[in-house]
Amino acid sequence: MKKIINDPGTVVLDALRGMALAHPDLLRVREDPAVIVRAEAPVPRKVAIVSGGGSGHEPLHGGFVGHGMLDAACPGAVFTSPTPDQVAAAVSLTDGGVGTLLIVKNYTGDVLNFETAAELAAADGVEVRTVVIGDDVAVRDSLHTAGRRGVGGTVLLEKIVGAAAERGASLETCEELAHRVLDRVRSMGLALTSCTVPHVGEPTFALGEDEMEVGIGIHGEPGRRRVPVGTADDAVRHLLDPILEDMPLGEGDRVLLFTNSTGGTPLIELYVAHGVAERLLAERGVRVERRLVGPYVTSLEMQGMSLTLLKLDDELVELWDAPVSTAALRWGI
Amino acid sequence: MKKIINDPGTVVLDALRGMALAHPDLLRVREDPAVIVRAEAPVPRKVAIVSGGGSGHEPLHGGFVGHGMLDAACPGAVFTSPTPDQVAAAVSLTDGGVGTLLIVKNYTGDVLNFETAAELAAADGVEVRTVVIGDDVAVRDSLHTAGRRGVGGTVLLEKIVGAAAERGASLETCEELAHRVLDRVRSMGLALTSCTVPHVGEPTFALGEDEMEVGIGIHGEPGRRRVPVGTADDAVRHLLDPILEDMPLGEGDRVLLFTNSTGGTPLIELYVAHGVAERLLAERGVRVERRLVGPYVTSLEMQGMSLTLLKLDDELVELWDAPVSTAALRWGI
Amino acid sequence: MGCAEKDVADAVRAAAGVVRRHRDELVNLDRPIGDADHGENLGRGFAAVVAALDAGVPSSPGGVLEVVAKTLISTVGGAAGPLYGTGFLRAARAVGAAEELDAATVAAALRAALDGVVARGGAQLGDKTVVDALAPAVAAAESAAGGGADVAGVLRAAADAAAEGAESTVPLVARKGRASYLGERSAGHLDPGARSASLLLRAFADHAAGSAG
Amino acid sequence: MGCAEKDVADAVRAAAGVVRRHRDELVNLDRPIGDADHGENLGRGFAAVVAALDAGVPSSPGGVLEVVAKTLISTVGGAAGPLYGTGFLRAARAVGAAEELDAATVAAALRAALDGVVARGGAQLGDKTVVDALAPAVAAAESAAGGGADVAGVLRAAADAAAEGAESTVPLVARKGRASYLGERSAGHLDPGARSASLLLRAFADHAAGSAG
Ligand SMILES: Nc1ncnc2c1ncn2[C@@H]1O[C@H](COP(=O)(O)OP(=O)(O)O)[C@@H](O)[C@H]1O
Ligand SMILES: Nc1ncnc2c1ncn2[C@@H]1O[C@H](COP(=O)(O)OP(=O)(O)O)[C@@H](O)[C@H]1O
Ligand SMILES: [Mg+2]
Ligand SMILES: [Mg+2]
Ligand SMILES: [Mg+2]
Ligand SMILES: [Mg+2]
Repeated sequence: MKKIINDPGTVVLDALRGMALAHPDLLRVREDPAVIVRAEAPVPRKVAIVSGGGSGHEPLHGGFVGHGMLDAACPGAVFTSPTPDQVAAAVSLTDGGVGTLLIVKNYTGDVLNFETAAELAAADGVEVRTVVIGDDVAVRDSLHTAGRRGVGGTVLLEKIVGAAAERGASLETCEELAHRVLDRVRSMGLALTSCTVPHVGEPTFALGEDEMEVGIGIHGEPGRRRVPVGTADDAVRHLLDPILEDMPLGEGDRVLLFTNSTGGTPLIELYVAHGVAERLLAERGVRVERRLVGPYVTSLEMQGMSLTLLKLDDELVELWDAPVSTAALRWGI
Repeated sequence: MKKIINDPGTVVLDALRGMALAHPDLLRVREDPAVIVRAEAPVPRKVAIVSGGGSGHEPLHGGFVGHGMLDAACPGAVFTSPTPDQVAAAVSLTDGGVGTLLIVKNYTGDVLNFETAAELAAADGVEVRTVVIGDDVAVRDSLHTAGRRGVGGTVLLEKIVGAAAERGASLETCEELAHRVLDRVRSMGLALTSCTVPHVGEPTFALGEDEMEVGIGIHGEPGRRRVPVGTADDAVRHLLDPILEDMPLGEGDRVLLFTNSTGGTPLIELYVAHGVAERLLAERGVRVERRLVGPYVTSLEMQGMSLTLLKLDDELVELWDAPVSTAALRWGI
Repeated sequence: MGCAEKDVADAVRAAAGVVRRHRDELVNLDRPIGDADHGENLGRGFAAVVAALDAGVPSSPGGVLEVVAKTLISTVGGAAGPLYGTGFLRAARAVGAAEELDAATVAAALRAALDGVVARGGAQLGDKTVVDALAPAVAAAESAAGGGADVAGVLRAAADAAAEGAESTVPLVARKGRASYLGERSAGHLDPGARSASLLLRAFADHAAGSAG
Repeated sequence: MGCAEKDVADAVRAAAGVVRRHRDELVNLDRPIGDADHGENLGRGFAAVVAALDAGVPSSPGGVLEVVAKTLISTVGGAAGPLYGTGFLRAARAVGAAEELDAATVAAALRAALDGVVARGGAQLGDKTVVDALAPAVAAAESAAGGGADVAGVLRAAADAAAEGAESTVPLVARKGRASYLGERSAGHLDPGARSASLLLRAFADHAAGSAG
């Protein structure tokens, strides 16, 4: 295993300390339990937006803590959901008196730990609502299974709901808005290589020299199928087709296109893929009105990419464009 | 070779098209010869700042085109300096009537091609000055060799000189400022893995499972030596020690610390390394006043990192903090 | 054999040792159908449990189980943290203030733990989860206790049934947890959570047998 | 043999074929002591040169050399683009408006090319660059021309000397270009630029010999 770390047992804490040093203007880090908190938290009379999940997906979520997005992020161990203590601490550190929205990606561990935390917070008198994101079309949606995973749509939801909260939207409004985003966002990813979890020390999965895994999860969970590595056009179609099957889009529909690197795929390839995706959408008459291109939801050093499409309307565009100032997303401020 | 591309022969052009689609508010792309131009160029009565170099280092340089930084970037083939035609086109597309500063990384190819371009531009009546960056302490500085390579310091120089130009500084002032930055900036990098150039299809170099290359160049040029992969503390010392040997810093010195990923190293590791570097500098009494942490000067998917230190003074801090709006760096605007 | 707080604490320490020794096995079981962390998660949690018990053993068996529960909840994360945490918490409540555990109380504690896991996670028998080890274990424990077995006997019956239950997950298609994303491709693999449940019960049974002998 | 614009253009096309066939070799020479692109760069450039000649052959040998120069400058990039570009440009100027090239003119053109490369790149003999192939080639060409050789003979002498000069770069420590970053570690490798210079001269010589025969 080749990694720039001191110890697999302390990698998350070491990274958090580095992060705190890197962004003193934006955030503070509490160590035990570990929480990344917006520098000016708690913001009085603002709905607090709290998210979290396993580490190893940076900049998700800590890189989105700041003005116009998250009030706190709870980093679990690598690829492991945070504990209820972390979430409860985040809630109490950011409570502005008008309630807290918990943003949870739909994984059994995340759901259960946030659920416990919500019970603790409610007992402390904070009004807490929870929204669970499941935007990964690689997983068949069903009541009898764990349901769809939360992936790239998380970033868009956090940005949009964060903007609304910053403007003073109520907890109910934030919650409704989150569900509106959920209804309109779909993602799918693929991997060219595995990642190596520090505490494991070996690649999570093995792929042949000419294979890629389509429908990969952000923790290296196997996807829908393995296919030969083809062109960028092929790769983009493998992602776009199932998204559009699940959420048909056509002539005149307005979208935000989020072309995400899972970490190891360099920007030059990501721009190639983004160009292909824009072209394929344009061919269907879909209007790409906003874009996000970069490594925002990563799986350590995994090479691969994901596409996320969010169906836009005027309100969503305005909230997307609203000022944001975080380590990973910053504009208008 | 596992890459999300359509064709090694068109990868740069395909990426440029994707980039143009991704950032319509910031930049435009000219295709033949290839130039990335600031959306509002030419900006009248502003010194134009033009840079460029081989592709494969994204976001360098195209990601720094925009308000407060570059007016144009000339992307060569992967790891190959651009041609004089590209640079000449960039100069003429961005000429605001008060001269152009060419920012060139010190590689024989870059220097020669920009030199030819400068001759062409001068013949066209544009006043052109050239600054050549050599900040890589891995290479012994000597008049009898090609001299030090330009690496991470490039980003800091482009930001600072770009800010001055945006405020209306004259060509002379921009040039002087660039030399002042050059005097005060040093870098060094290491690689854990090789990168694979698309038109080659195989890794540029081979490293043993437990080896890293210290003093690596940004095109995968071999470095000073190979050493066993150790801890993050070891890695950071391998970079920091030679920098501080070349540019001694101590009690009370103010610096900008730039912790850069060469592409494949994920943010979680980069933050670990950044924390280590801040700690080691603090132990010497050096005051880290500004930071930049992320993949800004990459070598395709190479895993590795570099450190850059810039000695700050009040003017440099102010110019660093000045508003910038580009694909890769954005604040204050 | 007595089964006071010290005995329960020792059994938990023994279980922590087993988790440590099987860390890599549990990680590797979690690799093909999960995210390669189950052994790391439980290892971290039980190390913290041992540290908590080192700091002081509560004054009742129920108190020990509660410390285990709360420590697992606050250190494991993932799916296993809340599930095992809830299981131990319900077991602690079932045991109440009893100063020693007898066979019937142990069986009741196991039943409460299972109910807690099901309440929290919503898995049914055959979903390829810890429940597939725990449910048969509880049934076996209850019938052993009903048949007059002692604590060691109850735990042995539970451990034997859990081992068989864990093995039964191999052909199953997962319907809960991370493995469910694989659909049909989850078949052919032992469920890591079922395996860890069976390991824990075996550790308790072995410890009880050792103390009894 | 005549050496009019068509002959020069054909020689250049032949050289382009050689560059294409040796692309991977030149890339691989550039890998251990450079950045693995020399063959790709020259390949791209000479493909563009062929396209330019396909679009129309200029009306003099010097005109052909000028097209080669400008096309290489605007399509190759890297160190090789300006260096070879300058070389061909100076050769074009040395040839002037001549309608046919004779042995003396060819030797003079080679000398001018070398001077241009040195003026642009500042390399001296022994710095492990194209100059180590070109300089002996020019000397050999001049003495062959002085001794009464024809164009084919001059080019053969140049190509032979260039091949030897290229080989001589193997033990050298690079002092110019990218390989210089390696210091001592650059020794033991053939310089890619010296190799490509020798390949180009061999291609011209072979073509001249073929036309002559
Ligand atoms: N809903 C559920 N009910 C019961 N057990 C579950 C459920 N979901 C997952 N599990 C168990 O949890 C185990 C995985 O635990 P672990 O790897 O620690 O968590 P994660 O899946 O979050 O990485 C699975 O093998 C399974 O036995
Ligand atoms: N200053 C110089 N003078 C003469 N030749 C040089 C000089 N620098 C480099 N070269 C030649 O250029 C060759 C490398 O060309 P190429 O790989 O195309 O460019 P780059 O080094 O920019 O990638 C070297 O092998 C060497 O022969
Ligand atoms: Mg997990
Ligand atoms: Mg090159
Ligand atoms: Mg797991
Ligand atoms: Mg080269």
